[in-house]
Amino acid sequence: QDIAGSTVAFLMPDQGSTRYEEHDHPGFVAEMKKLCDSCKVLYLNADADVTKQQQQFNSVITQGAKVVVLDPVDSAAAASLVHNAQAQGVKVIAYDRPIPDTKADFYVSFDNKAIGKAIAASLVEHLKAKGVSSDGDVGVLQINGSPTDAAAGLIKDGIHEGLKTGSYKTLAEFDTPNWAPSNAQQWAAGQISRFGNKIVGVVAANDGTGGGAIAAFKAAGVDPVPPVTGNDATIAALQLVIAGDQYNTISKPSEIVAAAAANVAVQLLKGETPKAETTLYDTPSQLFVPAVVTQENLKAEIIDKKIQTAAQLCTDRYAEGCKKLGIE
Amino acid sequence: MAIPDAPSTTSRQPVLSLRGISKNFGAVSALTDVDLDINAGEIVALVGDNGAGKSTLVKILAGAHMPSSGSITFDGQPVTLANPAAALKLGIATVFQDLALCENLDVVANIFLGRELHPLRLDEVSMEVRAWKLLNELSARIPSVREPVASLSGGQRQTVAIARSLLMEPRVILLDEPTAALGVAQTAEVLNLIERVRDRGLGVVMISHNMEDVRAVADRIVVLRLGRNNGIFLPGASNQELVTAITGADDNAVSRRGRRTAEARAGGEQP
Amino acid sequence: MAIPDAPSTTSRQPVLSLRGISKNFGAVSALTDVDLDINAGEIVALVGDNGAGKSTLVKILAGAHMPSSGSITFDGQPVTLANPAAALKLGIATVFQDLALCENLDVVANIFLGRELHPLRLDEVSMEVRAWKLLNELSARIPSVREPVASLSGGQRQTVAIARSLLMEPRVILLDEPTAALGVAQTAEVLNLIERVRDRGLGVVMISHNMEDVRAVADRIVVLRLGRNNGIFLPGASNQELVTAITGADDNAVSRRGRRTAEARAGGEQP
Amino acid sequence: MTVSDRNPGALLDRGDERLKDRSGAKGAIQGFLDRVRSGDLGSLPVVVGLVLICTIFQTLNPVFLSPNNLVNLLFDCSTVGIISLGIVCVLMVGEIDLSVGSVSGLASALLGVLWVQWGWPVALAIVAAMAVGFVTGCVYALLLNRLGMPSFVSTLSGLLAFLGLQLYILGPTGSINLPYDSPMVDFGQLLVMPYWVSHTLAVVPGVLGLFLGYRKAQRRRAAGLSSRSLGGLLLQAVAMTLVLELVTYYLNQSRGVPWMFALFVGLVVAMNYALKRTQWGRSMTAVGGNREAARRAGINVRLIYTSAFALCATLAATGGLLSAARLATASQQAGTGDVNLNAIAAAVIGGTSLFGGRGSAYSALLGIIVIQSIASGLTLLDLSSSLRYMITGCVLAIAVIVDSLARRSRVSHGRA
Amino acid sequence: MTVSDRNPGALLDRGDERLKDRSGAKGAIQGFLDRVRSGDLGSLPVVVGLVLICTIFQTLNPVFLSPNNLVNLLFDCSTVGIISLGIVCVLMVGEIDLSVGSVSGLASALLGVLWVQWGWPVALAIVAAMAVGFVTGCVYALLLNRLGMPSFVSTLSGLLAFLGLQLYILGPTGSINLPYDSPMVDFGQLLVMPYWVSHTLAVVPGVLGLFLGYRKAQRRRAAGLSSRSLGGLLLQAVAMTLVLELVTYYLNQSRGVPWMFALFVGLVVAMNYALKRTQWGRSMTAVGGNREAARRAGINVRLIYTSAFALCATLAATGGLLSAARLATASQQAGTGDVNLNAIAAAVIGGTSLFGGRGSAYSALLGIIVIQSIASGLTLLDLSSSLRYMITGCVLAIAVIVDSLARRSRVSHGRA
Ligand SMILES: Nc1ncnc2c1ncn2[C@@H]1O[C@H](COP(=O)(O)OP(=O)(O)OP(=O)(O)O)[C@@H](O)[C@H]1O
Ligand SMILES: Nc1ncnc2c1ncn2[C@@H]1O[C@H](COP(=O)(O)OP(=O)(O)OP(=O)(O)O)[C@@H](O)[C@H]1O
Ligand SMILES: [Mg+2]
Ligand SMILES: [Mg+2]
Repeated sequence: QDIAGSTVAFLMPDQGSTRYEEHDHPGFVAEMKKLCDSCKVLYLNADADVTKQQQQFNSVITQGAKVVVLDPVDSAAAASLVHNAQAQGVKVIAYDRPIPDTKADFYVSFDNKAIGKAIAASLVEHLKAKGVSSDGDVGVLQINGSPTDAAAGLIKDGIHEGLKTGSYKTLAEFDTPNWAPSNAQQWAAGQISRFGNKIVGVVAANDGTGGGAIAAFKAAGVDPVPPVTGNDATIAALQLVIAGDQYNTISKPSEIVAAAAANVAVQLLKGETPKAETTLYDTPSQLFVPAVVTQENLKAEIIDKKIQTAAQLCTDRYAEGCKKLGIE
Repeated sequence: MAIPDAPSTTSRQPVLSLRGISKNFGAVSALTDVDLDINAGEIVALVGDNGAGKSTLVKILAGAHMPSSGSITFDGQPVTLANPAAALKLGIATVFQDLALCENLDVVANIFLGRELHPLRLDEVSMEVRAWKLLNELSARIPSVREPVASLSGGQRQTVAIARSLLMEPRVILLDEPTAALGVAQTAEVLNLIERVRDRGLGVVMISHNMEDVRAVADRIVVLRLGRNNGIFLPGASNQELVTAITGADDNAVSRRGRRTAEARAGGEQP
Repeated sequence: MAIPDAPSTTSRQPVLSLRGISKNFGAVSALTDVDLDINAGEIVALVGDNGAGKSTLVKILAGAHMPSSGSITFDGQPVTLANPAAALKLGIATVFQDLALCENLDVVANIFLGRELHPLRLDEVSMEVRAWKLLNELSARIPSVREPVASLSGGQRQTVAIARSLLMEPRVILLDEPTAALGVAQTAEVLNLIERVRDRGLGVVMISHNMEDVRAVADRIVVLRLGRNNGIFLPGASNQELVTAITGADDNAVSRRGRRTAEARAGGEQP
Repeated sequence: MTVSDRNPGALLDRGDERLKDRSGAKGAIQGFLDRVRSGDLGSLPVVVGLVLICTIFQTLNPVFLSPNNLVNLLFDCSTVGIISLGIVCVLMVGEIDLSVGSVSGLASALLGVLWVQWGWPVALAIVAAMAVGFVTGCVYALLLNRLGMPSFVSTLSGLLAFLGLQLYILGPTGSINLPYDSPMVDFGQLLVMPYWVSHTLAVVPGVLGLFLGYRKAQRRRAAGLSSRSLGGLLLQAVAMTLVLELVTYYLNQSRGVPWMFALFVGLVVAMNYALKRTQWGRSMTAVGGNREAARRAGINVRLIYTSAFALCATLAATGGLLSAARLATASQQAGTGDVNLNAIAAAVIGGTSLFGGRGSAYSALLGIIVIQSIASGLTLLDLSSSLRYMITGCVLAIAVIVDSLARRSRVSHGRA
Repeated sequence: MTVSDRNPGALLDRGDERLKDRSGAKGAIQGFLDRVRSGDLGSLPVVVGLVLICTIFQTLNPVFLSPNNLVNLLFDCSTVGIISLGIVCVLMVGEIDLSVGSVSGLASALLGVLWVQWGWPVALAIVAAMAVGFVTGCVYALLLNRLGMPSFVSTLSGLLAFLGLQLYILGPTGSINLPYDSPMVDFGQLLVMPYWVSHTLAVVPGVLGLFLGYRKAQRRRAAGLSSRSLGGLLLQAVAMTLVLELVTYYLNQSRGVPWMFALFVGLVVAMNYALKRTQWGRSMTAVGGNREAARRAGINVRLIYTSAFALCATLAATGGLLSAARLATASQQAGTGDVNLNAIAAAVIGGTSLFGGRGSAYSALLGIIVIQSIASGLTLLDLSSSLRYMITGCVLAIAVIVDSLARRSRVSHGRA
């Protein structure tokens, strides 16, 4: 089947993380260019608004998109989009977040729940390794994402699972409205007043909220800052990891996933059935395992895999830290 | 010609009667212990200096203010006028000094506000016709009744406010400086109107600073000074008497000006 | 006693002079081709029916409205009064009919608005003292000058507005119905004041519906009717003449009412 | 009592000689020019702004004016539009409701829980959700009437409290899907008018306008008032019918006119009638213009506030139900994000004053179409979010500048 | 010119016999009771509401009033508080600025890019960001003054446009870390006053109040006006000093009084002076109360609008810079979310009217303390976010109800 000139849409959910505009979108476009030079890619971001996403979805179909790669704002709400699209013969690839209620044509993702589990488990392991006792009333703080964000819910579930791998209590838990770092900071500052040095670690659902927690510890004069997790591997967070203020983050080389999505899209355009590794929610799926990044593997995961360059990370203040980690 | 005590007026029962009305605004006592009777078919003129409390008294009668103390009886029954709707229901129509018009509504809508014809399907045509009739009766000079009141001149607004009060069939009508902004012709019409209304058996309270007008139409003149009763006069009372009661002094700005102009004229006549 | 053509007034140059002023509001022409001269040391009374365009004319002179056409000269120089600040700068002080006070500010602040003493460190004490002096001069009865203007009576507000206009040293002073809401004493004081101001060589324009007051103080009476010039009179003109010019008819509400009351009195005398 | 100096034989409302003659075709044109000059153009400027926007987007991407996209636009307008209609009510009385988004979210959550989870009949669930909205509005009004609490604060509290409640009742399961094949979801996603119905309905406004206009003109003539000429009425009716039929025909090229949009327009028309032609509407305008004057006219101001808030919150709930139907989900995100701001902005852009006493039901319709057109137009351009935000801001400004310019000349003509 | 019927020998402003005597201690108490009855209590009711909130949270979790938590509270208040101070300015003239959140976000983004990425000196970056704020405000004012565009719409456009710009300039990297050891971040996170400085400053208001009050009383006496007694002034000064010293002492138990909070309070005091004691402030109040009256008094209304908007946007930018310092990050989320609503709500809760002409700089201080106290108190309770939203809503309502009740009696006394 001739696919020249076909239209493919790539719909992302929000601005909560820069990855969609910085990695996923360019990655997808680059791979599409390779596979089908004349294909048109429509890209839209829903800014965390379900209704906006629905409008965008309808709009790309109106513009003749035959395959839609959809990272849903609300996984439940996306079901009806898939339903409608399939009724019009448009294929839908669920991207990043699954659509449990309706069978999409394919699912390509990092597993959000797995991400939550990985950061929490990594923190627990680190604490154990440092010999932090879980006795008495010490414990960790848990900073989740936005209460109205479905992806945040998945990460939260994962974190709960991850924390179960150790015996550290959760002192307090917080859903950060809008993922806003300043809200996370205020909350963390309050908990520091409350628990003082009983806080042995913080599991934060993304780098922004993690950064907020770190700022709260710094502001309270806590030194050293207890280990804080993150997720997304933003430059800011990687720098904090280099400086030793943040314990870990998650590197999701989104280009790879985006490229996989592009591959699937082209196959669907051609009318082929893409082959699946697993099935999730009844949907043929291809899942990628993200890497937890800490000081130990930062060079290997980030610099060596060319996700960021040393020049970007090792600005003057971080140069020293970089040197220590062997990054030039 | 002050009436020392007015037993004659108590022979028939007043429509509206106030006893011991006081009203405080914070540290200011606007009214202290004021008594007032309004009989049917009688025009009571309420006069007094600026800030004497005349408008406050009218607002209390209209239900716009609650008195701090004192009692009001209507047709011999004690009443509380908790809000303007209550006063309107008793048949007390009021023209307020500040007019209380809705600037964003047009003339017709203002005249009929709260008393629209056909609540569920406003009858604009009948209302407009009626409005024109009322306005013409008052010699109003309003180019268009479909303009918002915001665009009217001061006198035009006052005419609208007066027209409002003529719509319902009241028992008592309170007019707070109804002619202050009116032209000569309009003033004459309003005075005519007040007399007609009195002759139909309504009780009328008129506030005015114009002593000629007051003496021309009033049956009784009640003077307030600094929030207190300061005498009741018959229309035959001289200007001098009235002004003295109002300002509280024989030697006042009016008499001084009178002397001065008289002197100037005399001086002018003998150059 | 109408002045047919007034070459005598052109001998000295008028302070302020209007030629062919027109003003349209949408479909209504409020003013059509109006001429007016104001001389120093002269009180010009502007009279006319409600909605005749008097206030509109004053607002144009005060810079509050822009005329649709026509020219204004001040001291012989053509000027455009684009906003009130421009008019104030030329020395034109105005008391507007709608007073234009800020209800949320207190009396002192309103009197000094735009002309506060010590812009960077308001001198409240001096301003308050000055305000009391001005108000006492006008026989005002205001209990406290630290209350917001919203709580004042109608006449008290008007006094405040007049006090405002006395603050600056104007060349021309425009008074739009300055005594409409004032008590008898206050009215007398304001009329005194107007005469004093005239004697100090200012040009005064006074709008009033009270023909006695007009004739008492005015040097020249200019009549507007339906937005057009309708004659210039001297203060000696009879009431009848003036009313005819204002209403545009010999047989008007005023004359009818006059006849009626005369008849009634006559009837009353022969029972 | 004879008024000696009125033009003899003139109509009752044309007696003043200062009024320019505005009868006949020439008069009508002159009158229009006068209105242009004085800025008294109603919603015409916003329409011009809208046309401007549409032209720009159409040149950038021809899909914009494709019937299919327009049908989507109409679907999307309806939900927030209905909320905005409620906002018009509270703005009319000079108050505000910041919680419409949360209330709409709560309503959609209630629908999901009551209907899908608890198995109530859908009609009952709808009524329950709307009742919750109604009660909410009454509570705001109570707080205002009895405690004098500014509506900004009480509805801000409501905004937070209801968002919490929404999350709470959706809590255990998160978002809830509504069944696809239910009439409710069909209504929100698919149902359009049969062609003949839409074409018939498109004739109604013109015919009704002609009929009512003619009757009114007759009554006015009989009463001695000026009246519109039959020619003008006819012209207007024909023009309106033509435009509507054309639009309908064009939309029918694709799916057709959504019933949901018809519901929205129906509500707008009903609200317009209520605001302009009933005592209640007059009282609303009066309260918004001068609360104290309205009170002194004997209007029950408290009742008016209550009706405004109750209506607003009920309409917000209705909007929430429809957006649930549109999404086929009772979502945790429903009502968050821009819903509040869009609903208020639509009313304001359409010309309803934030300060009370001035506005119309049509402002919700116009305003939401402007906002959705911008949104829709921008989704058709391949832009990053940051650029999209910037352009939305600018286009919004442009759409309103036309209106502002017109109104500015109005101010300078002394009728702000 | 003699006024025959004034009380002989009375003070100039005590001449009217209807005025009740309010001099002396008994008079003062009577006057206070009068004011309670007539609801003219200024910000006292909000303070009562605040005390109520504090008591509740303290009983629920004793950490709430711990000095450490209070110091955090003061840090957190300062950023949004400064933004809210700007909002007070625009509300005073009866306008609104919906874009303060975006402007603050943009300012923090600019700080990150200019200072950290481009390596500008921090002072220059700060000035640049504030200049951008200033220009923004001027543009809004221009749109209002020249085109008559309602500020609701222009600032709504700004809200979107600047959000886009913020995302755009942060685009390539996302969030940017500010160096932890820089004075800027120290200022936002750590810097507190040395004890002696804080204790000294705590004495200043009392002493200054006494000094100025005494001088004023003297001048008034000399001018024949009524004046406050020395005893009352002394009492007030002592009470104020005591309270402030106690609070300072308590805060010094923990880290002490943040310089950032001192900056905020300093700005509030300066703004209060500007609004209450300068011609500019008088003009602001006048324009907000009656724009046309202000214009007719010769006030340059356009200039006043310009100053209000420019000040507001500049303060918003300042707030954004400080919140970046507080967070040690120029974040993409900075200024989104509740910042707008919190800033406006703080001003309104503190008693500034949305309709112009009534308000004070202290309302920003009080309002933001109320809002942050609620947030902080809830932070200390382990609640799900749905419950947290609900409780925030209710507590907010309660905090304002006290004030509303007081003001209601004010309305019934005829001075709304
Ligand atoms: N709402 C209010 N709040 C405070 N004081 C008020 C209020 N209304 C009136 N006052 C005061 O009460 C006094 C009486 O006012 P009122 O309006 O009754 O006077 P008035 O006799 O009508 O005067 P005028 O002839 O000027 O209209 C005035 O001193 C005024 O300041
Ligand atoms: N802003 C405006 N918009 C529209 N029409 C206006 C406006 N201002 C005044 N008019 C009209 O202009 C005419 C003249 O009004 P103006 O206020 O000058 O009358 P006036 O002579 O002062 O009357 P009055 O004696 O009642 O004060 C009136 O018919 C009025 O309706
Ligand atoms: Mg009065
Ligand atoms: Mg006038």
